[in-house]
Amino acid sequence: MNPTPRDYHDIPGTYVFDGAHQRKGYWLNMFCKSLDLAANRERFRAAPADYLAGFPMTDAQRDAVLLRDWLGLLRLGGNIYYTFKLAIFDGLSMQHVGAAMSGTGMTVDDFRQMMVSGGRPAEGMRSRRENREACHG
Amino acid sequence: MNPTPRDYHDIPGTYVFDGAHQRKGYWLNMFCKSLDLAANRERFRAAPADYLAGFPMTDAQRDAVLLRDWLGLLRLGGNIYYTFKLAIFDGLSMQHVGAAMSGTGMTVDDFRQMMVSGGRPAEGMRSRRENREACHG
Amino acid sequence: MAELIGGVGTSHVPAIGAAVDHGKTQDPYWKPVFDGMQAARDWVARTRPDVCIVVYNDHASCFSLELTPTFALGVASHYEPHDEGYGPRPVPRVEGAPELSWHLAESLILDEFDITIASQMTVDHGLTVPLSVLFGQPESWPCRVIPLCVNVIQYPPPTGQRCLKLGQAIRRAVESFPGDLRVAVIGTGGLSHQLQGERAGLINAEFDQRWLDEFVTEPDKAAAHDHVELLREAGSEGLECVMWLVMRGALQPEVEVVHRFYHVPASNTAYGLLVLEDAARASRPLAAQPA
Amino acid sequence: MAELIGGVGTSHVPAIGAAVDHGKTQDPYWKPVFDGMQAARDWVARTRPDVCIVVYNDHASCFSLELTPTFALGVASHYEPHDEGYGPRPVPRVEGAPELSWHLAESLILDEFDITIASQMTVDHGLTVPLSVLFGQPESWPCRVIPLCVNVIQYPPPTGQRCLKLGQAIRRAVESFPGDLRVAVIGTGGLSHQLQGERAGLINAEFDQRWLDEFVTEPDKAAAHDHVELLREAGSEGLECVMWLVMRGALQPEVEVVHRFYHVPASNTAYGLLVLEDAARASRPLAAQPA
Ligand SMILES: [Fe+3]
Ligand SMILES: [Fe+3]
Repeated sequence: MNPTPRDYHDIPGTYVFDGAHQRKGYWLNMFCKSLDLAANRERFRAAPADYLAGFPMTDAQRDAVLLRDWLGLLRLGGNIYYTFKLAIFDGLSMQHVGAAMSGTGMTVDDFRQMMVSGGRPAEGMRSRRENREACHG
Repeated sequence: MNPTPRDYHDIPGTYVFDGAHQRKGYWLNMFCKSLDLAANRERFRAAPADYLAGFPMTDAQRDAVLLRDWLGLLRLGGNIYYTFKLAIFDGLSMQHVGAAMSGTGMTVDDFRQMMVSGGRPAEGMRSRRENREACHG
Repeated sequence: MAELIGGVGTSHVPAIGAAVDHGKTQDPYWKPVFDGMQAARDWVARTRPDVCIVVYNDHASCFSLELTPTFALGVASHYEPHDEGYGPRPVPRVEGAPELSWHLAESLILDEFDITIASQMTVDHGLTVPLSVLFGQPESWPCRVIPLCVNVIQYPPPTGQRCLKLGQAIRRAVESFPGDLRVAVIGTGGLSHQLQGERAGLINAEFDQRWLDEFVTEPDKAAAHDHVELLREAGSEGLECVMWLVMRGALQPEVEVVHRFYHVPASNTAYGLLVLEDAARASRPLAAQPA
Repeated sequence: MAELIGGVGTSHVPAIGAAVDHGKTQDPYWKPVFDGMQAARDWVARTRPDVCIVVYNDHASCFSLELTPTFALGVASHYEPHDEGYGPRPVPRVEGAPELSWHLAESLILDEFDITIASQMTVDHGLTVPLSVLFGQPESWPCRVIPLCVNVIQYPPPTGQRCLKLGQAIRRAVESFPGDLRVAVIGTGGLSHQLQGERAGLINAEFDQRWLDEFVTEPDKAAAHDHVELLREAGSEGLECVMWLVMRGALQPEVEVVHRFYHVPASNTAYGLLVLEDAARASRPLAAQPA
């Protein structure tokens, strides 16, 4: 499915889990969901690639899992509530993953500090179009 | 739950699968549903009472299962699409069960004949109240 | 833009599926029923829908008491026939239409229908028998299918009015789909029958015929019968005729009856079959329709 | 007749549950948040609801991609806390209110809400954290609970308007229940936050405060923000604030604010808390309410 453009594609750094995204990431997310079971977590820990081979995912998705490419996982159809199960598996917090997804080399401490200081401001993060216009205007 | 009287309780010979009925028959129906799996069918065939003991049903429900009391099963909270799974288990048709539920000693051939002749007429089967009034009126 | 080419109403009696699967369609018992289907088969062969939205109910097959969605819309790429205790029906796998499904799901939810989105589901006789009615026994089904599963087992099912409105919303959604698809809506279930209790075997042909009349010319009236009246007149399982109203809502208020057939009995059920087109479409010269 | 005694809106941040479970509520980071909850705890201790209808979302815990109900209403006698990967939260089992649940399910479906009926489900932090917010760490929860699980993970969630209307229908249903119950509605989730992508950590206090103002005095306006605007302003996970609108719809148009609290951050989230009563009820002398 070639996703038709949607208004929300204009929002920067945001991966809306719509139908197109769900179809793309279905088995990636279902792999993550499978980690709910302790037995599956053990199998995945023992032989990550073998375990992943049991899910009809793309190679890019498998690589993103193995590399813990948190942003890549979203781009490949992941949903944060599912990919976060992989973070829990690794013993990571949501702030850890949040820092990693920021894509700016932020550390988890930077991220925590940003939150305590009022969070990431919406200014400049609302619209790709507006940002472009502001740049070139 | 003491079911509050409903308009449809006035319809004779009809067990509406509402919330009260569903709660009453939950595990009875879930027992029937379990027969979807061949392995469960074998276990039930080998040791019916033992198998039933695995479901938190009432004794009356268990007896109705063992006796194939098709009408009793409905009265005890059964839903026909679930209890019919028990009939399929026995190799019986819906018309077999229909005859048995009629509660008039009808045979399956009587039932088949009734259907070919246009089915059970609605006349006299619409309303307990109307029937009472017709009797006493 | 996708196009709504017409609607079919048909009972989904399992015995009809069994008659097809076991080669009994020409037995004296079944011949009148299958003869009565021919005009619907001709219509669907002539109009060739790309996608059929099949409005049906699951019979304790894929769904169970744990979770009962009022409306579950399939968005999968395919659906396997469910094993209902005799092994799965020997029919082709049902191929889905996920792009249109997701478009429907998104449109309907934003249009205030509280759809359950089903990404993986099996389909039972409620869906596959209507396909057999329309297409016989092909190697593969000649169209893609979107299952719309309606709860009619757990009281209360959605009201007739709600089903009619859902059909109207489906029409809007189909017509806003940016693809060149011919879409039919198949309403299934009914007509009068009761499988359970001392009234098992109930048939009410008079009610059915009156309801079919209303259904064609005064759909609001057909939708206005409340559940108690349907239970009383059409029988506890006949209530499932509300699913036809989704089909009716997807058509325009004025329709042309392409085919109407009614027969008692098909197993324990009054068999009804109706093929409708929008009046505006039906009056077009035949040449304007694909051969 | 059952009575709607008020509504609470609260974020359901998992870290709040963890702070309670691990005895960190007096840590400098958490103290302001828990201090801000006290007035809500006082309110609920004073008004003592028999049943709380908790409007929340499941976070890929009990539900998964196979099946996504827009609105799933629990009708079970109890609900176990779900294991979200750390073991289930050490909180009491949630006791249900099946009679009222079934009454709601039946009323809502006949009122044209396409509810999914859930007879067996587990509940995750979306439901248990709000209970911890209101009740702390009791041996058993002091009220029965009806879970109303809303899809806000799969796009599209129900619209704000639909949620508001559902609340209105819940009010009608509660008030037609023939039992002497005091019922509160708890809307949970939000306020602004985004867990995912390069915008992770987004907070928009200005939007939240304006939305809370509208929520109290102009609920139709609060409900009218479309999904794109909510995604943009409140963040991809902040969109879940639509669930508060179910609570708002269950109250009268005129409400009295018993308590309002807002704090940034609770973990990655702007924490919001609101306690409302119908204006008519709030103006009653205190003596008329149970001590
Ligand atoms: Fe059916
Ligand atoms: Fe949430």
